[in-house]
Amino acid sequence: MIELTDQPLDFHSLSEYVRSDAAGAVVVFLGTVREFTRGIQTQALEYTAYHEMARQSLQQLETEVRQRFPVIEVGILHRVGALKLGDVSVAIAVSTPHRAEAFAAGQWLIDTLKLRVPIWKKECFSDGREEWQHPGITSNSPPPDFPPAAASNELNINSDGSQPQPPAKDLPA
Amino acid sequence: MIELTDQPLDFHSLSEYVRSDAAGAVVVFLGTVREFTRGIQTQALEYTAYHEMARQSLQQLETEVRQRFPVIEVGILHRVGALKLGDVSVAIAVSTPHRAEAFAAGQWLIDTLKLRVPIWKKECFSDGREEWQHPGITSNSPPPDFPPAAASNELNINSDGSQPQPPAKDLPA
Amino acid sequence: MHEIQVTVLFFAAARDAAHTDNTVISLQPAATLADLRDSVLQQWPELRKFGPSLLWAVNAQYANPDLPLHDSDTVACFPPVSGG
Amino acid sequence: MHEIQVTVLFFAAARDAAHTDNTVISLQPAATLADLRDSVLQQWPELRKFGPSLLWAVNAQYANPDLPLHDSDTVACFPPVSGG
Repeated sequence: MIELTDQPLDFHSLSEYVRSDAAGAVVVFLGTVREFTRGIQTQALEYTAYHEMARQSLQQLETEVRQRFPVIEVGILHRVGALKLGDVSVAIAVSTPHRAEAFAAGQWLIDTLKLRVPIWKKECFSDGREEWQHPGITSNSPPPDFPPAAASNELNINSDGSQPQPPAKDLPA
Repeated sequence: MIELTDQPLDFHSLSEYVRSDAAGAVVVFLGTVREFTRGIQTQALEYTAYHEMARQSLQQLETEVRQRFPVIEVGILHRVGALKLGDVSVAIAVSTPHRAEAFAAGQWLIDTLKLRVPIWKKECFSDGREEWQHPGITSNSPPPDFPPAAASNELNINSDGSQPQPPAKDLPA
Repeated sequence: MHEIQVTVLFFAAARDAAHTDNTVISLQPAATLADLRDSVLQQWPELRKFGPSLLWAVNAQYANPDLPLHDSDTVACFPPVSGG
Repeated sequence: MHEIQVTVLFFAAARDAAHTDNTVISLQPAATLADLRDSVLQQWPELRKFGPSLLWAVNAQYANPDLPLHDSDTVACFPPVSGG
């Protein structure tokens, strides 16, 4: 289940959607608009997408996560347009027989979505400035003990916390 | 927020409870009653607890996860009594500034809950047998690429997939 | 000195094995958790089947065998936990 | 042989730098994505500030520079993604 929408994300329905008698574990991830980034106050975010490619890319994530992990059901919702503080920008839910697989699959999905799917955010700061966010500039540093998701070692998480580039096979040189 | 109850778990309210303008990430974990375990059909589960100690132990998990990770808000709900297929037995939600911390904290919470909190489940199989579940007997084997939770290396996940004993400092020899 | 009285609670498969969910045991004043454990295993030999996996808590906290017990303490005896 | 016509879409900061969200570019029949890229960067030198981080997709798929282009292909040009 894939959705790219300018409406609030119904992540409660999403988590119900992935529940199954065959599953022992459900992991739900929500990305939310955070007030402070590097000490600067965010007032709002504007998400824009290359819709046609983003939908195909999200669909590809669903296909690929099912190949990599014993996924029973999976759903990915991403919002576009203007978001306020605390709003949910992305919701991912996955169910698997056992818990370790559910965490690994959920983490692989959000890590890979952030590498590949053509969506961009512009931060609108309280001082009036607007700024496109690019990996390496946003630098949401993971903690030093960040555990790389299982089966995602080709993602090349950079030790400085900057976000890696998309996998080489997907990329122009 | 800690709850040990014989009523259905309101995990939707739980995930709303942990959302915060200070958070960029929310991870929710649900444990659900799975139909098949080692090819044997489960009809129902009966969870029983040493209530006084279980509540203290859940409270201690909340205290400790806040020391180990940059947690903004956290909640743990555990159900006791008779559960049907697909029912949610445990719900954990945690919010943090960045996503890697939210996954690590959520995984640490469920892994540690399963090691420490005095709650037991009895499986009621469709062939009429009832069986207390004990770690090492249930052997819900994690996949070979199971990533140990950050900052939980003392948990000693056994390579055969059996659940480890509680940390030595908590234990009689 | 007077003996101390300790309440013992059994849970899950340990309750089934002991055929009771609680008992009161009298111990010498300087008794430890290890002494209580010996006494319990003597009275309910069925509990020996759990071997070293049997867990013990004193007043709702996991405890070491050398912990001294006091009058009115509550000790819990149970197999490995399986919540979640 | 006739030239081919390729639509180019610009997104996010690349759109701001190019001051447009799309254009049509004519290329020689055997042109590759690399040829198109050279043509785009010549016409919009402001895009050079992204250096090698600028991403290119052909018909909604990431593509290598040696990919041959065809008439009516849609090429997208954008900076590193930042969704999630």
